[in-house]
This record gives sequence, structure tokens and C-alpha cells, in this order.
Amino acid sequence: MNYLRLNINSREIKVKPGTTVLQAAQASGTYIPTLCADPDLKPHGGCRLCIVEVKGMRNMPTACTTIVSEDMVVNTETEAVHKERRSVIDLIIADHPMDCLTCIKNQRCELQDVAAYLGITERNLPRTIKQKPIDDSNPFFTFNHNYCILCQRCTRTCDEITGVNAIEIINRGYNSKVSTFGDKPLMESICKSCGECVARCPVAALVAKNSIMPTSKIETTCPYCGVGCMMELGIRNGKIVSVEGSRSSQANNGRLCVKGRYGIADFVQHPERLVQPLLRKSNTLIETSWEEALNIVAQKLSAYSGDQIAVIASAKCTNEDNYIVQKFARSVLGTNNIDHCARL
Amino acid sequence: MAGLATTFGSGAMTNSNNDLLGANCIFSIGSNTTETHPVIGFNIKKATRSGAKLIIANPRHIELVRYADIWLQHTPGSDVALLMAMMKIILKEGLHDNSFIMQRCENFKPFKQSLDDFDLTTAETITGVPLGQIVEAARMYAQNGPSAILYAMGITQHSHGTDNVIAIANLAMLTGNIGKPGSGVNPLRGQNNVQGACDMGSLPNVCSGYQKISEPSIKQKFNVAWGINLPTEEGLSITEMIDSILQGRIKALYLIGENPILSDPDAGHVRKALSTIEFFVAQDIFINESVELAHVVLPGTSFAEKDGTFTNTERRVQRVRKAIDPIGYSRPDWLITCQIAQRMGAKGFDFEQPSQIMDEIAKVTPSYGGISYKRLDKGGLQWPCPDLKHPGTSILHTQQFTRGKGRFMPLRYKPPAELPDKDYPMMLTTGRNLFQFHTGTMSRKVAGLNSFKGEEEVEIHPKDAERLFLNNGDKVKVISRRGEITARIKISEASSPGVIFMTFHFAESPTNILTNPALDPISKIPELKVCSVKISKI
Amino acid sequence: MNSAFTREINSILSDFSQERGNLIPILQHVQEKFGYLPEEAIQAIADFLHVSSSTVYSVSTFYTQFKLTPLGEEVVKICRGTACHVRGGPTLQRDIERRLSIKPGETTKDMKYSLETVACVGACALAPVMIVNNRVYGKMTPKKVAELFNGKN
Amino acid sequence: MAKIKTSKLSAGQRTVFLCHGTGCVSNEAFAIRKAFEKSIERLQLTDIKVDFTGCHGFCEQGPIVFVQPEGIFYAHVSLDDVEEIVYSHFRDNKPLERLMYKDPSSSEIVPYFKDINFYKKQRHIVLRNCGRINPERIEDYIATDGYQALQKVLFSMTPHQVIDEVKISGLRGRGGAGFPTATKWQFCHDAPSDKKYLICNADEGDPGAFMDRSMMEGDPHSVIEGMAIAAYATGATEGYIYIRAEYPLAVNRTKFAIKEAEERGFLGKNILGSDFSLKIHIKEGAGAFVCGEETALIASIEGRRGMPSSRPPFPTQSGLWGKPTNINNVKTLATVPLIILHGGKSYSQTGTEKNRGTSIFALTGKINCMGLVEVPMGTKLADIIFDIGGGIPNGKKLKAVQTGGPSGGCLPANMINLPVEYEAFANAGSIMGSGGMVVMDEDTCMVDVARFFISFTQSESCGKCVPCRLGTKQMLNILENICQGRGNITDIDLLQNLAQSIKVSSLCGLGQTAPNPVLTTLSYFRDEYEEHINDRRCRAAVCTGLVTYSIIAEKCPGCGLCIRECPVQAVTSSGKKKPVILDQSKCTKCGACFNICRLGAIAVK
Repeated sequence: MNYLRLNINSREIKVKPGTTVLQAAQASGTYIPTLCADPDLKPHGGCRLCIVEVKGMRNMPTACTTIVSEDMVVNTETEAVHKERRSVIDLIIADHPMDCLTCIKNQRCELQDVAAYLGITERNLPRTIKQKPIDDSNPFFTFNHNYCILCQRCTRTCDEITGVNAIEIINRGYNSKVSTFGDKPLMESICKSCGECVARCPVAALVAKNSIMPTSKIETTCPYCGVGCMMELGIRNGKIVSVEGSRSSQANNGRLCVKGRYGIADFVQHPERLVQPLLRKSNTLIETSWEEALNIVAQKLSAYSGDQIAVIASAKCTNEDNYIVQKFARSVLGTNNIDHCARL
Repeated sequence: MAGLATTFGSGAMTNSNNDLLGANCIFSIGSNTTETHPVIGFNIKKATRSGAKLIIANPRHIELVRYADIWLQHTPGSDVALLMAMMKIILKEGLHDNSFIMQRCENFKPFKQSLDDFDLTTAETITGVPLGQIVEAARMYAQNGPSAILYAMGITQHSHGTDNVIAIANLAMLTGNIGKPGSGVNPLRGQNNVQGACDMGSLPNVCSGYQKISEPSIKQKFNVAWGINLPTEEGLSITEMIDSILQGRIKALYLIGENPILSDPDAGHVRKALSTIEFFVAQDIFINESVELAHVVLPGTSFAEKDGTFTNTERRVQRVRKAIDPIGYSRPDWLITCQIAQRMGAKGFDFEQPSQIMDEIAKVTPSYGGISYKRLDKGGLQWPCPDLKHPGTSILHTQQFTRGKGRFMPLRYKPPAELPDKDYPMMLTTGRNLFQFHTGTMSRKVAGLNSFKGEEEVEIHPKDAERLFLNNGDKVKVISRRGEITARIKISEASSPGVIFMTFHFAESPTNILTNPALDPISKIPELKVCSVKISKI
Repeated sequence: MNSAFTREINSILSDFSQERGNLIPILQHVQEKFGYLPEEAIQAIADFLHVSSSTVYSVSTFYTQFKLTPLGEEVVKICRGTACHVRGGPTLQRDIERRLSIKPGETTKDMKYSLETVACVGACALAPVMIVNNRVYGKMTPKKVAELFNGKN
Repeated sequence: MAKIKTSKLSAGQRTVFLCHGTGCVSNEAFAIRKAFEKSIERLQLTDIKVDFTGCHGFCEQGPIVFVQPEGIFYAHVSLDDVEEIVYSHFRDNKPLERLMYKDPSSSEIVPYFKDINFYKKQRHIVLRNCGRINPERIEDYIATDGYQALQKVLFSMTPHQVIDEVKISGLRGRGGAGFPTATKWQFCHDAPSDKKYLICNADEGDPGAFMDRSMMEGDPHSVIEGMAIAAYATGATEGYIYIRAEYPLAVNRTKFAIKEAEERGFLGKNILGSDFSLKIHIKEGAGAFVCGEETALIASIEGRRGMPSSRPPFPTQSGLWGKPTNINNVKTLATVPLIILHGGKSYSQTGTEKNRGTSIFALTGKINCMGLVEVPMGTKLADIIFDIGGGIPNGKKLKAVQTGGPSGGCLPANMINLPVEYEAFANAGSIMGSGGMVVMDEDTCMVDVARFFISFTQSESCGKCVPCRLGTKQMLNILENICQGRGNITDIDLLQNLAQSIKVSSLCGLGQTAPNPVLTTLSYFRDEYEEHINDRRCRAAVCTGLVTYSIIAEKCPGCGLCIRECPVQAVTSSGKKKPVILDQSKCTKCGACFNICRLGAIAVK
């Protein structure tokens, strides 16, 4: 593999051919503000925040769309660049609600991050925003168009990542809006509710309902279908409060479907969960202690010969659970009558 | 999976989820991937975006049809005829990979003979697909290599499911689409850990890693490892267990995390068995239709409350980690089983944590030999992973097949066990919906998912609806030889006239009361995908 | 969706191959036929081209040529080119807005007139210009507007 | 090698040519032609032929009737005039003075086409055939050496030689930016690919420009021949003509011309028996100005929203369907056959050092002679406005010249000695653009002009990038405030800053040039802005918010026309033959009364 050399802010960096200036900068730890770039999506060049100066180039190109060439000299931090970035943010802020403190994305908002980075402390342009509708139809997330900055990460996700194309930009120019066929609510569209768009929205336009910030995250594997998506469960106060796709797994590369993203906490923490062993007494199941339950089971099972017992294991359980069960069936109960719903 | 074991020697997905992105042609048969395996569905669409051809063979107009170059709408149960026709065309037009067949495979002649005896016009009649389309599909698959085949329960859940799988394997071998990136035969497993449960030996005929108990060396190995005398007689499959319970031969059942009343065919039969058995212990996280019949119920934990591993459809072993404490007094399943075993005086069940169990799995299971929690913490591993240095295997059969040579198997088309007749004039086929999962034990506890799909809908073609004077949303009775259920109808052109479609997610309309328990003789998989029914308006 | 409608859509579609590049020409033909783009037609086009209906909708809302609601019998377009602007275009527009009591983009309640603006029809030398049902009227004055509309009523 | 069958135009035969460009057609030119045919047939004037041509470029004088070989030019011919012309000119051989062209400045009658000032001072190279041949008859084009250049290229030149010849000519893209054509061709030629495309950009979206329309209506074959040559030079085998759907006549003529060319073997497989093939498709634009931008145009052909994408990659590397694509403007392509036929050197004789050849302008606005004007590069603006355009009507004074449409700027009257050159225009803050030239007199408000253009670009912004989507909206809001008398003096700095950043940071040419009308008016007409803001006054009496209408009692006879015209009943009668009364509190300043009054009895301030 041959490498290209380039210089970013007077630092020599080596990258693979085909790398964009933005990727090169990020890889070398140089922050370039951006709102429309996403590592999983093709470069868009819409927000114009990642403009940089490149020696020998007439205009200020966007780092996300510019491919590195040998000996490129890039400056990401000049005053001229900052001035233009600030005016872009000024324009967005003038068209965006200013209720950060009560905003669900407060502290997690990328627009906030960029504005802070550029040192913007006040609104410099007349407000252009007008009241726009809120699409509350989906049970898992809300689309509040007032916050939308039209970075198109969501529509590009719905195109490039999921291929569903339920949401697109409709109309054009200032009247552009992320919407569906016929400008109908999401629930009346072909949206599959996978939430990939929600995961990528930089602001509070697409947000999960009941969103609570977790205090810790744990990576695990989704219990639904056979794809084996890895996910990060967000935990707060001993409860699952959020689910994110985990990028580390080759099985799903960060992606999830509706069940994985929104269908975990409700069943795990469902009030009808079995919390104690039950024993049938006079034809009703009543709570009992583990001690009693285990003893009865051990005692009863011991009473049968191997060919009188059957064990049905579970495709929902872990490998370890299953290994133990089949070992139990074969070595303790003395039977090969073990099966699970492999075929269903 | 028996079909692949016969032909390739290994019954698992030959390639990987992401490997699909490298395919030039994807042939998906009997899989509604975007509903059942959504994230793999993303990959299929992504592949078509970058130019891959897509052939869909499905009796229904599924979402992927929109992305397909060819849609073969074949009659449920006619897969073998369809695949044989494709293979006959490929051979006739010389599109087969002769050197692959010569070098990597065996038994080609009898297979070819079986194709010679097969008539293309018959194929058109059986499948209901115009021959021209079959020809086009055959060429597309054969000429755009590497071509990958995807299939799921639409292939296996037939009384001749093994034949279906063998036909697919034959097709892949015929064109050399095995053992290289972007190709392969890829069965998509339904449940999150079906692959793992099979790998671990929760099957009546094999121990972990598909080690046959009938083989003396294997028996010997486990006798030593476990310090017991392994029973040699092959066990019963679930469907056989149910029969055996009703015949009074099996008297005790230990059921873990399953709901056979909803998931198995002829549910009435299953319910009867579970209600009459002498001793029934169920271990689960919720009460369900089956669990409520148990004598003792043991509360297990969900995946979020325990450590462990799942093996996904692409043979990737990945970590499950404890995120929250067990709810109430529930306990991890492995622990409950161990505690029962210990109380029965058994040795070898004194594990303190699942990592130790994995160490034992690795010791006795060659394909898991190199897997440990330490390694898994850096990312999943795809078996075979025989030793600690082995990086895992993303593509099977690259140099040779697991069984040595790929074995072509001659085929003969057999119709489904039950076909529409005068009394039951319609064909019922079953499947899944994106917003629910399996018997709904998990997904139906999620209010939001229910708002997308909260009840069973009988999908019926407008022509049939008109004939039966039915309007959208009408409640109907669907009746088969085994029972009847009620549900609302949804008029849709997704299926052909004469074919209705239902899921099996809803206990209120338990579809599997209707389905046919006729088993595939080899895989023991019941024919859930085709049975005959009649409909009457309520 | 009635079958006559389906037949008409299918007859338009049958003139095209199923390539994405045909989307705009197909929309143009459908609009030519129906005067606007009915939702059912958008769905049919989407199915035909193997794209989502949202995508077709998105494209049709981008281009000003496409209408998603039926237009009036007479479609009055006022040129808003530069030459027209400096030669009385705005007055012409106000005059017509007043006559029809509608704004550009609207249709009269009786479905008789639709008013639109158009970005230059290239008849700048005849400024100000208006177009009624594809016929160009040049050098418009209030008097000529009056004649045109009174003649029509 | 196939030889093109040439035929000479039926020289000598007396022919009545009806101009059938959009302008004349909209004034019943079709019916007039029919009437001529009927009338001539009735009089059995068998030696007189009736025919038609494309646009003459002098649309304002339409419907135009042109009699050859004598070269008599009739203007403003109506249906009722036909009989008279036929009787007088053809039966009695007395050309009809009444309908001859009258020079606006001298009021003299000019019978002959060649003597009309508007045409006399022009130099028709690209427009060589417009108004002279029948665009729906390929023989006419062939008779003027048409398709000779293509034949020459195919059988005696390599693609390299073709590109070299164009390089020698110094031809620059006539779409607006002036990029050297040969360089673009070279890029496309050098891009390795199994398939390449050529696009003729006829998406003339600039409000105020119509030369591409006239070319396609008047001489489509020269564009098609140019395309075939460009395709040969760049290696393209498939071409598209992207033409506005608002130009139905041009679309139909072009379609017909392609068909004719295919039948004659100038297009299609193995052109003229060579191994070069080219298929040309027509794509009709669906109404989006931004589609004039190359990458947006490509998106539109691909069936997507016409949203531009960042360059690089340039279309010559990765364009239509990801293949190398060469995009040229109509006029650029129409020039190509001439360069090949007569040599690049000959072409380069016209014009100036860096700006070879001619340039075409659509001369409109407050000017006596409106129409298409082709002049050598380097011609002074003053020559165009006064010599060709005949100056400003009604004795008004020239205030500004707007060039380049919404992407261009307003040049003040004191800059009219500027030569027509890409660089000169750019230095002055404007652009050549696609060639719109709108002349403005003292009745034009420059703030309103800026508002007009921003309102145009704002409504045409695709919305992809922030500066253009939100920046033009901000500018428009500010300008509307100023025009309505709600301006603040700080608005001027705000406008200036916004304009500067939009120019620098927008994604495509539309955004990058959108501020030009604001920036030029701010720098040349800043006093008008200040007047609007500080004095709440619009000196041209255009901005309704700043205007008052009043009745000049001594001129008003109380005829009542304005009473009927007023939409809000602000004008009332004060008795018979007495001046009307205007209630200022009700007046919405719509101007209806002012426009209807024929006696100048309404004053506007």
C-alpha cells in the first residue's frame, strides 16, 4: 500500500489514496467542524462548515469532499476560514430555536458544539424561523421540523444505509423539508422505524421519545433475529434507558432495526416478567422459593429413566445455557431427547 | 440444515453478512429478508445500489421485489422444480463451471441424469413462472458471478425441505459459486441463537460442534470429558417428542425458553400433550401459552441480565454481557440448570461464571477450539476457529468442502404434503412481520411495536376477497383439517390469487393451529409454509 | 384507483424503459395527460422505476413544472423575467391577482383559472409577457389584460 | 467516403419569409403565413413562394415579414395587413411603406433589412443562419455548407487535431464562465472510460436571456453538427440536449432536426460511413434555474432532484452516470462548425487578445430596439446600447446596464465604455453570463432591482447548502424591508457581509454569484439604498412602500376610469367633470389608477 503525504496545519500526515481531507484531519486528531458529514455516508458538502484553505486552490474547498493529493498543504484554522464558518453558523442559528436549556439534545447537540467551537455567543442575524409542524406519529421518535437544519443526514441514511427511501427532501430552497410521500406523517409512510436516521440527527429534529441520558454503556448482542447485531445498552439507575448500534461488530456495523433499537427495554423490564419460581398447587401456579422449586424438579426428574424424559432447549438462550442443558440431558438425565426450535 | 450437511459437510451459512456486499448477483429464495433479517436486508439493498443483480424467488410481493432485477413468483412449495429448471437451463446453455465440478465435486452424473429426466414445460406448470423468466434468472445467476444465494425458512419449512436445500447446494456447485468472496449458500437463521443452540448440541443426534453421538470415537471422547457413559440411542425431535408424550412414552419435560404451542404445527395437538404430561417444568422469562401448563416454573433471566455468547447466522460468536441485575429473583438459565444437576448429584456443573463454560466448550468442540472470552472481548469470532491463533473463518469451503468433495445429489420434485382441494381450496403460507418476532413473547411486550402490527391479518388477494364477498378488515374464520382461527383480513396483491398469508406472532390467532405437521423425513422440519385452508366470513 | 386510470398510466409507462433516468420525462407525460400528478400515478411510477414513492414525490416537488393538485381550465402564467420586471411585470401581476382574486400557485374556487409565475419564457423583447394555456401574450397593458379577460368571460 | 449532397438555396426566387420564432409566433405568425399562402394562391402569383425562418432576433418588431431577394423588411405585420402587402408589393410591385421599419431615433423609414441600424452594426457569426434559413429543412442548412465541417473532421482530422483547431480559435465557453473550450474537451478526451457523454446545455434559465432559444428555433442543425464534432473530439458516443420545457417551439424544432440528421446519416450509427457513432437524446428541463449548473443538470438527466454536487470531481472526470461528460453551451457548439470549416485562426481574427470571436446578448429593458445582438468581443457597451439598441426611449436617461442575469451585476451609466470581455465584466463585479443585457433608465429603482434578483435566486436556490438556502433568504428579507420603508442603516453593512460570505462559501455557481446584483448596486448605487433607508424615499417611484399617489387636480376631468380600476375603493368621485379624490388611508399603492390613467393626472412620488 502506497501512502500520500499531506500537511495539515504544518503537520505531516500520511494517508491512503482516496482519503478525504476531513478523514485525514480526523485521523490525525485535528478537529474540523461539520454538521452534514457522517462516517457512514457519502460526502455531501451541504453545511459548508468544513471549508479549509488548500494551497494552490482558488476557493475554500470543503474538507469532506476534497480528496487528498500528494503534498497537499491544508490549513484548517485560518481567520478567513473561521469568518466564513461563523457566518454559516450565524445563518443556521437565526433559523433555529434558541431554547437550548430546555432542549432534549442539550449537551448532545452538534450544532451547540460547533457554535461553541467557533466562539459564537449571540445571534447576529435577524430571525428567519417560523413555526413548523411536529410529526409525533411514530411511537418511538419525534420529528420536530423546527429544529431541522436540513443537513440531510437522515434522508441520506434512509437512502444509502437502509435503502428504504421513506424520507426525502421535498420542495426546494428555503421551503425544503424532510418528509414522506405526500408530505404525510411518518406512520402513514413506508418508514420501517429502524431509527438509523434518529441515530444520526445532529440536532433535536429527530429524537427518540422518552430519551434519558445513560450513565454507563454496555456492549452486548441483540436477542431478536439471527443477524446478531451488537448493540450498546445505555444504563441508568440499574435500568436500560437507551440502545445504540455498536460499530465494532462486523455483523451489523452499527446498524439496527426497529426491534433491536426500540424493542429491548420494554420487554426486559416488563412488569409481567417472572420474578420468582412458581409451583402448581391445586391447579394454580403459586410463588415458591428457589430451594423448594429446585428440590422438586431434581426429585421429580430423578424419578424417570432417560427415555421417559425430554428436554426442549432454546434458541433464545446463550451458547453456555445450551451447552449446559445438553450436557445435563445427556450426562445427568441420560437421554438424547434434546431438541430446540432450530427448525422454526 | 441436513441438506447442506449432505452436500457440503457443514450446515451453516458459507459466507458472511458483509460478504454480500461483494456479490455481483444475489439470488434470494424463500426469504423475506428485509422483514426477517432487516440489517442483512440493508446489505442486499446496498449491494444492488452498487450494481449487483438481484433475483427474488418468492410467492409474495415482498419489499425486496422493488430492488430486484427479476422476481420469480413461484407457487409455494415448487422450489425444487424452479431450481431444477434453472440448473437444466444452465447446463443446456453451457453456463456451468466445469472445472469446479470436476475438481471440487463428486456424484455429478446421477445428478445430471435426474435433470435429464426433468421437463422444462412441467416446471412452468408446477411453478407458475413463465419459462422465459426462469431462463433469464438462470442466466443472470450463472453469468454474473460471484453470485450468492440467500434462503430462509421459506426453503426449509417444507415436507421436502431437505430436497430444497440440496437443490440450492447443487445450483451453487454447478456454477462454482462456493468458497469464494461474494458467493456461497447462505441460510439465514431465524432466531438470534439458533446457530449457537445447534452448535452446542441441543439436538437429538449430535453433541456440540455436530459431533455425532453414533460415532464411537466421539462417544468415547465425551465419556472421558464428562466422566459418564453417553446414551447412544439417537433422541427425538420436538415434533416426535410431542407425539411420544401423547403416546405416554415420555412422561417428563424440561422446557426452556420456548413456546411450542404457538411455534409448532398443529398447536391443538401440542397443547394436548403439554396438558397431559406427568411432570412438566418450564423455565422462561414470561408466562406464555405453553409455560402456563407447567407444574413448576423457573424464572430465567433475559439476555440483558447475564453473561454469555450468541452465535449468529454467519457463525460469528459474539459476547452477551450483563447490563442490569436479574429482575426479581430470576436467575441465569445456565445457573438454574447447573443447580438442578447438582441437586441430582451430578459432577461437572460447578461453574462460577459463563467464561468457564466457554472454556469447556472450547476444549470439547473442535470448531470452537480457539474461542475464549478474552478473545471475544476484542470482537466476535467466526467458527471454525480451531485454536487460539486462528482468526476465525469468514468463508467456508475455500480449498475443499468440509466433507472433502461437494456431493451433487440427484433430485425429484415432490409436491407439498397437502394441496388445495375441493374442501380446502386455498393455500396458506406463513411468515414473519418486521415489527413482531416469532411467537411475540418479547416483541408483543413492546407497546410501540404493537402499534405497527398489533394483530394477525390474513393477507388475501382482491380477487379472492371479491369472490368471497369480503371487505378489508372483515373478520374471518380460517379453517384447516387441524383446526380453525379467527382474524381480520387485509386485501393485498402481495400474494397470488388462491394463496393467503399469515404470520404466527399472535396468540389470539394462533396460526399454527392450522399448519401441517408433516415432517421432512431427514431434517424433521414440519411443513409450515404450505397447507390447505378454507375461509368463511364471520 | 379505477381501471381506466390504471390503463392510462400503464399506457404512458409502456413507452419507457424502467430506468431511473426516465423519471422526469415520465412525470412530464403524466402531467401532460392529467394536468397534474395524481398520488396514484406517483405510486405507479415509483413501482415502475423501482424507486420509493417518496423519491418520486421528492423529485416532483423540486421542479416548478410539476403540479400536485389539479389546475384550473385556464392556466395563466406571468413571466417574472428581468425584462418583464423592468417593463411593468409586477403591475401586470398585481392586476391579474386582483382580477382573479388568487395569488400565484393558486386556483380559483370554480376551477376556472390557475395563476402561476414562470421564470422567463424568452420572449423578453415583448415584455411584459403573460402566457395563457401556452399561448404567449406580449407587451401587456392593463387595457390588453382587460380585453383578454373580458373577452373570455 | 460519403459525399454530402449539397443544394443551393433557391436563389433568385421571390420568397416571403415569415419569422417563426417564439416572439412572432405568439403574435399569430402561423396564421399570417397561412393568410399569405391563401392570398398569393388566390391571385395566382405562382412565382412567389411563402416560407418561414427561425428567429430574426428583432422580436420586438414582430411579426416580421422578410421579402427576398430584394431584402425588404416589414415589421409589426398583422393578419389584416396581409392582403395589402400581397396586392401592393407582389401584384403591383410597390413595396408597402406603411409597414416598413421606422428607425426610432430618426423616425426615418428603412425599407431594407441591410440598412437597419439594429442589424447593420452587428456581426452575425453564430447567428449566421438564424432568420435566413428554414430551420425545419435540413437542405437549407446543407446549402450553407452545413455538415461540411463534420465530414472534414470525420475523414481528415484526428480528435487531437480537432481539439488543437479549437484551441487555436481561442473559443471560450459561452455559458457564462468563459472556460476555454479546447481545455475542457482535452480533459474529457483524456479521461479513461468505456463510455463518455456529451451534453448540450440549452437550459437557458436566466430571466432576460433568449439567445439559446433563438438558436434552437432558428438554426438547430448548427448545434447538432457542433455536438457531433465535439463528441468526435472527446470520444463521446451518446449526447443529450437539455432544453427548457418552457421553449416548446425550440424543443419541437430540435427534435425534428435530430430526426432529419439521423435520416441523412449525420447522426446515429457509423456517421457518414465512418466508424464514429453518436446518438442524441432530448431531455426537457422541468423548471429549475439551478439545472443550468453542470452537476445539477446531470442530476436532473439522471432523474434526480437538480441539486449540484461539489467539484472536483468535474463532470469531465465523472459526470453523467459517473462517466466522463463534456458539457457545452448551445452557442459554443454552434460556433464549432465554423471554426473547423474556416480554421481556428480565421475565427480568432474577430475579437480581442483573450476574448476571441463574438458574443451574443439579449438586449432588453428600457431600450428602443430590443432583441438579439451579436457583436465582436471587445465592442463597447455604449455601442451596443446606443448604436444598435437605438438608445433609451421617451427621452429618459440611462441609469444602469444589468448583464449576466441573476448572477451578474448592475453597471452604472458611467461605465458604458467597458468592452465586452469576460475579465472586464468580472472586474466590474458583473459577469458576461449567458448574455442577458437589461438596460435600465431613471425609472428603475436599483434597490428594487437587487431585491428582484435576490428574490429570483432565493426562489431558485436548491436548498442544499446553508449559505445559499438561508443567506439568500436573509438578504431578501432585508431588501424587502428596505423597499417597504422599514430599513435600518445597519442593514447595509449586514447585506454587504452576508453577500460576501455567500459568495465565498456557497457550494455552486448559483450561490456564489447570487450576491452580485446586491454587491454591484451597493457599490455603484449606495446612495439609493441610503435614500430608501434614511429618507424613506424611492426616487424612481417603484417601491410601493415608499410611494404616494396623488391626483393632479388640473389634469383630471373626473372620467372615472380609475374609480372602476381601484381594487379598494380608495378613489371616489367628487361630482361630474370634477377631479376624483384619492383617500390615502385606503390606498394600497397598487398603481392600478396610475396605469389606467391616460391623461397623466395621477402623480407618483
